[in-house]
Amino acid sequence: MTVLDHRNDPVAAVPGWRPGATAPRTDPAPLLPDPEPHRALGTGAADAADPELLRELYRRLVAGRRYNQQATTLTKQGRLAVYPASTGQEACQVAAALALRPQDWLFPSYRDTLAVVARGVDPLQALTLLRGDAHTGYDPRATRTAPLCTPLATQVPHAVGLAHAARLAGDDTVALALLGDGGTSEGDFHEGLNFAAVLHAPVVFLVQNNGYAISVPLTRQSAAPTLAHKAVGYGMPGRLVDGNDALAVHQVLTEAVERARTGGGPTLVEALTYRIEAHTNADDATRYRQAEEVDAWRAHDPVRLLEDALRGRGLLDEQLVADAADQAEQLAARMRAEFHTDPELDPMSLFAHVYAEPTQQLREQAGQLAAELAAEAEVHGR
Amino acid sequence: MTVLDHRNDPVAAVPGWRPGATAPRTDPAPLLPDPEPHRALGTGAADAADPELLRELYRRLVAGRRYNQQATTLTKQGRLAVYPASTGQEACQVAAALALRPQDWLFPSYRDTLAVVARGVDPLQALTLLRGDAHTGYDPRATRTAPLCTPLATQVPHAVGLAHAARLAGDDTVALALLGDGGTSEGDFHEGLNFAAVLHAPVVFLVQNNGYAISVPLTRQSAAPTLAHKAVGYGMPGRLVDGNDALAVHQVLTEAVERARTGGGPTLVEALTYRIEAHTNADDATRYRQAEEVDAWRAHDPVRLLEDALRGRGLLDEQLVADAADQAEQLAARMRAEFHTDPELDPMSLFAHVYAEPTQQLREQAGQLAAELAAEAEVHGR
Amino acid sequence: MSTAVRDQSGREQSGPRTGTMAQALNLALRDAMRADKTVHVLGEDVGALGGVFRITDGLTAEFGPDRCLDTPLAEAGILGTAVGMAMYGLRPVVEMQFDAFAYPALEQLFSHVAKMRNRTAGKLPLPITVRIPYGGGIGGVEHHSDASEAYYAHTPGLHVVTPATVADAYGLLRESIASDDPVVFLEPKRLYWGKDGWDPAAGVEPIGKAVLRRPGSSAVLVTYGPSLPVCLEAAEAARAEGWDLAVLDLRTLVPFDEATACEVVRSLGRAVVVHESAGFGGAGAEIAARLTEKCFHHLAAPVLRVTGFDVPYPPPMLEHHHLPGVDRILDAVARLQWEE
Amino acid sequence: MSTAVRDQSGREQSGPRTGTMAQALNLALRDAMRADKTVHVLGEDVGALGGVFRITDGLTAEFGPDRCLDTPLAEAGILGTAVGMAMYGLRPVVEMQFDAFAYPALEQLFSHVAKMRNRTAGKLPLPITVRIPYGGGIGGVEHHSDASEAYYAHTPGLHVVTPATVADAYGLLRESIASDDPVVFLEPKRLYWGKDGWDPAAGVEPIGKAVLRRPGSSAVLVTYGPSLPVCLEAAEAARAEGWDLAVLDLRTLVPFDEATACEVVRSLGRAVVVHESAGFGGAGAEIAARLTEKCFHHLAAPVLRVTGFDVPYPPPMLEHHHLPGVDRILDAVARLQWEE
Ligand SMILES: Cc1ncc(C[n+]2csc(CCOP(=O)(O)OP(=O)(O)O)c2C)c(N)n1
Ligand SMILES: Cc1ncc(C[n+]2csc(CCOP(=O)(O)OP(=O)(O)O)c2C)c(N)n1
Ligand SMILES: [Mg+2]
Ligand SMILES: [Mg+2]
Repeated sequence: MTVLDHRNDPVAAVPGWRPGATAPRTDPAPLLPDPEPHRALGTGAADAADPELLRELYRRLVAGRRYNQQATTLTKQGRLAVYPASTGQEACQVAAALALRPQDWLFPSYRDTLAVVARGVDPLQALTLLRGDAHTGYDPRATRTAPLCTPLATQVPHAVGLAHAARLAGDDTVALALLGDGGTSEGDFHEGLNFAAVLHAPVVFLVQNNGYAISVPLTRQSAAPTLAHKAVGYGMPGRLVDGNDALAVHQVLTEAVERARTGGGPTLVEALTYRIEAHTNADDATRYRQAEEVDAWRAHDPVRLLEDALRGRGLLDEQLVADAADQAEQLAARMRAEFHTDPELDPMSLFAHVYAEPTQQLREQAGQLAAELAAEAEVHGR
Repeated sequence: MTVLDHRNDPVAAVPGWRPGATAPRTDPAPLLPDPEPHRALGTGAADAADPELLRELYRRLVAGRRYNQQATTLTKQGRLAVYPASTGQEACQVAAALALRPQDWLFPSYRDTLAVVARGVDPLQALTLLRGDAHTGYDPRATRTAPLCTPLATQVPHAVGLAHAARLAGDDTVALALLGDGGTSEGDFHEGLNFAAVLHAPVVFLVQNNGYAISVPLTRQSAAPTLAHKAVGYGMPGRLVDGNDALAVHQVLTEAVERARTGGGPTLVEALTYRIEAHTNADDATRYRQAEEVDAWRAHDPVRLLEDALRGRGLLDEQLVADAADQAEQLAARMRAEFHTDPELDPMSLFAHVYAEPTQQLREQAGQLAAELAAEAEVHGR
Repeated sequence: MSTAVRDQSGREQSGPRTGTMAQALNLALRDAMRADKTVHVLGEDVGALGGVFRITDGLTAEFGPDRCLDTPLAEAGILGTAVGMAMYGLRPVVEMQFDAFAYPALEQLFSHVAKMRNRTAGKLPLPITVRIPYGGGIGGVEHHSDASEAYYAHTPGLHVVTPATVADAYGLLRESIASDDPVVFLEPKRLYWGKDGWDPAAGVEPIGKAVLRRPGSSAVLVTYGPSLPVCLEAAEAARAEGWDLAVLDLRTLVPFDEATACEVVRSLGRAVVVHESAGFGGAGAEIAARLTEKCFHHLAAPVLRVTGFDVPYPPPMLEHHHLPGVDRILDAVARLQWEE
Repeated sequence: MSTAVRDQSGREQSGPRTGTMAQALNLALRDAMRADKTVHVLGEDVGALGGVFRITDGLTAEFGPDRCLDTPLAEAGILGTAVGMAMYGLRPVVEMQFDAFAYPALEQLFSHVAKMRNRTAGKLPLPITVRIPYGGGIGGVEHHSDASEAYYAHTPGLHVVTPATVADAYGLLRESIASDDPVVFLEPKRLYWGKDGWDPAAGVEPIGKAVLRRPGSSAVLVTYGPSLPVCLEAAEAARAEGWDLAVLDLRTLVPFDEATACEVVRSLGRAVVVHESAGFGGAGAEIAARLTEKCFHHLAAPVLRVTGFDVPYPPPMLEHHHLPGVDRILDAVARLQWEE
């Protein structure tokens, strides 16, 4: 008995490797994405959606936009080492977090601070990596949110392994891995998706295709019809969604999470979106893209799209707008206040978590640093 | 100006990254493999085929089969360190080599000695790796045949890079990379195919899907409908072929090479075949597969399939059979004779090719070994 | 072939026994999996085949394919998947098929496995054991005989363990699997089939302790893994030359047992470090540099190194010229400035 | 921002000039591409962006995207593609974006780039230069400040070069690109923006030669790359303590200039090796072990090492505690047993 022989597992039913058994093992048709991305806002789907979901998406999108702005300002003031803004991608990030249940796990990339915050991590703890005081400022277990991952696509197999382990344990847990369009070119993306399909693991992959990997446009990254078409090569469904349509992203991910949860295996979702800001505050986007392209995407703004839909449903009342703005400003104010001063850091923490028990060599090195610090303190004390 | 902007390049025509420009960039339909593998022998295509091509395929298949047998015997006698036989896969290997022109390059894996020999490398030089006297016994440039590659799928990007360089030079050169079904799981396969598609490089990938990666069956390697379906995720055509049908493999590869040569970009070909022997002489295949499965494939033998087709065309005359058997026996006899004794090796060759110029440290180490050898010789001389 | 040790009636033996290192490793995996159901084995061909070296033989039969998993062929994927499993509370034991085939997984190893505890301030320890058959001497063709312990030993956050005896193979693997930190467990391939008498119940010195395999009064050979038997042989041969050589088996490169190594080096004043991987930047460099730094005034001669040459691993027919052998070790001992 | 050095009227300057290491590297690439049309640059963001450090600035504009290629994001793919290009007669220069992002390419580097000449008995040399910005001190977040020269230096078949001055950046990169062997060219990121006066036409000592940057009579600091300026500063500060320190810049780790290093160590009898990567198994271990082995009886004290701690690279706000600084170097100098 193995989870691999689960009856929903498409690979399990296949007989031995026979000259006759050469036709496709599974039907590719349902795995292929629709040619047009799924959209919900501005369609009948928006009219049918739960008003409270729309309001919640709105509040978080507004707060997310403000968070991005405030963090960018903090880089200019030297209070953050670096910030990769997700301005323009708020719909993906917020919808991703909201599509998960508490027992699920999120595997974010460096650009996904907003998703991490929407998942419930303290907004300031989520920023320690980018502030420069701690690699990971939050307890990943507390909110089932993995550390922000910098080496591209390396979080993909992590999500697969965790989902697989959860399935083995019989737990009702799904993992969601976030990555960018550029990340799909890395070997780890490929290996991770293949493992997911073969293990039939309850995991969902969301590629936020924002058109660029730093300066490299999608057309130099991939020649695929869409990135979602990669799914068929692994034997999982590929889905295409308008990444600036928060409701559409929420729907597609919710469906994928539900499929994973009920033994339907992994899904690859490609969300079409755009990075309005430069790659990070250190980047100069004018070197590689035209202002008119940015403008075209500004006109397809995720916050505006949601506002329009709320207005259409008569949900965008003064109260909501004021509440959302208020929450956003409170968040920004808290960021300004807490990042006003540098944190107190303990240099000896360098040695604290390399191993469960420091080696003799590390104890010696810790002693050396302690002595240096003591000597310094003495000099300054005098 | 860049080769990337070649008018046949599907990615070049795409405008900026726009909210509107979200539909598939290329039509996926022509990239998808036919559900049934291409077959030629036993069909009208065989009747139309050049008789001399069929005869040549036959002679080489017979010789190849004999070569595999003789090499396996040599392992039993301890004359080869190891041999990964391609028995059952001769059609793939021979057809692959014959589909190439002299100016093309072949990138073989460790199992592709036969393709290397069919390409024109001396049959004994092709075996030094497996005999254990030299990593690569032939000059790759002389026959445009890369070294037999052991680290799985690592030869894939090499083939892409060479094809790209040839295209940049304006040369009429195509690269063909061989790999196994298991190799498609490696990150280098993914990265290589993606580069090929983005660079629109003149390269062809032939996956010899023999159903196993050592002991691991295809169903535990991939959940894809077919491995050829992976092509669409890169934006290149995927083709499925009966790998035991030498003519079919030759046709599909010839077409793919021609497409590459004329600026049509890369192709992924999956050939369905079977490894009749164990993974290598050191492996025990009874641990992981059933005799009846092997028998089913023996009944679909590539040599027999070709014989039948030749007979059907009235081409399998005594002369051909005798010539083929004769050539095969001569080859086997040469292998026995030349591998009867151990080769004379120069221990100092250890240091000869680490760098163009040995470093001071290597000269010192070479001196040490020379002194040791001299001392040994003296002891033995006494 | 099953690697379990059986008595004449076919029952699995317990208690003292004679067996190979391969059998001891197999038993360690089996016992670890029996003792702790969070222990999972994954890798290429570890299932029905029992691994190309048969170290995982019978595990799928006993524990099922969910506990001993044949993965797709992708080393980064394997190790990355193990990271996720460990995050969820499992204790994965990964098998890499050969040393050079661990290279595709080096990014996962260096950037995640080694760093995860540190980058999460202790919140996400990764109790992963990465088993890697390493070294040469088995007539393997290229890429099958690399010895890359230096890469691992230089990477903070990893433990690097390498047994040289049958008993250590069992004891150190059990301890590695039980460790809450990632361990790169290097198995000397050419010692897999060496037999020895041992007792699983007897226990061995823990990870981080070097063991003096042979006392001596002239000088010490400091070594580990595949080179231990060679050093013992050299020490035996050295008697004829009038040298009484001690042999120290490090057993683990990280943590390095400086105390034990320094004690013996200080007492004898002469040392030769022996390993088979390339010498330049090899583990021997660290050992020699460290022992020199700590024992300088006790040294009658510089700490010498006998290692593989600084060349890619040679084809099998030439490997014996590359690997440190008895003569090369004795030549180094002879250079320990005995007259002065 | 263009990195070309221009006079007041905007013309590119030739002859002696003042400029940064980034500009010198950019000029080296440009001049190499002008001189030899087989030189091709490839990597992530090397085109329109000019690389995240702007080292390839303007190359696509001058030579076209076929000569300076923005690749998909896949380091093994980049290096593997370069292998194929080199097999066809090109001279690829690969840019890895940051040190830790070269790890995905380690299998291609170790199993192919380093070995191809050897495994084809000289038939397929690979004239590939792999440029890697390395080391810390620039306030980078995790994975952006690794120093992994030890992995490369331990791998036979690779040359490992690391400039520490503006002139060397130009001269050594030109020579690396011209080399018929693969070179791992390590660029100390934190020296990118340091300015110096230099002349491209003047030439520098070749690869494989260490250069004494500062003579001295008390002891020598042996170093390379990012640590050179720190050592020069320490030597300056040491005057106050009464020590006259020499500073030796190795410039290349492989081939290692044993002759020059031994000469200065023998003449002074005291040496400290300084680098920022983790000490255990670091390049300094090899240097210390080798110098000790060759200069033992000239040593008044053991060769000491001052290195980064054996920890994963810390977050930017703590990195100054990790990196070897002037005080830590002087502490080591003080331990060189001056009284005895
Ligand atoms: C293995 C690796 N290589 C290179 C980098 C440097 N890098 C950081 S972000 C980035 C671009 C990623 O693009 P994409 O995946 O599209 O995500 P986006 O930044 O657009 O969200 C690069 C090249 C990295 N972090 N990891
Ligand atoms: C990177 C790497 N990992 C593992 C191996 C060990 N290995 C050699 S052959 C093989 C199976 C390959 O299967 P497949 O690609 O299907 O080719 P086949 O042997 O069937 O021709 C394995 C796992 C290797 N050579 N390289
Ligand atoms: Mg992107
Ligand atoms: Mg196979």
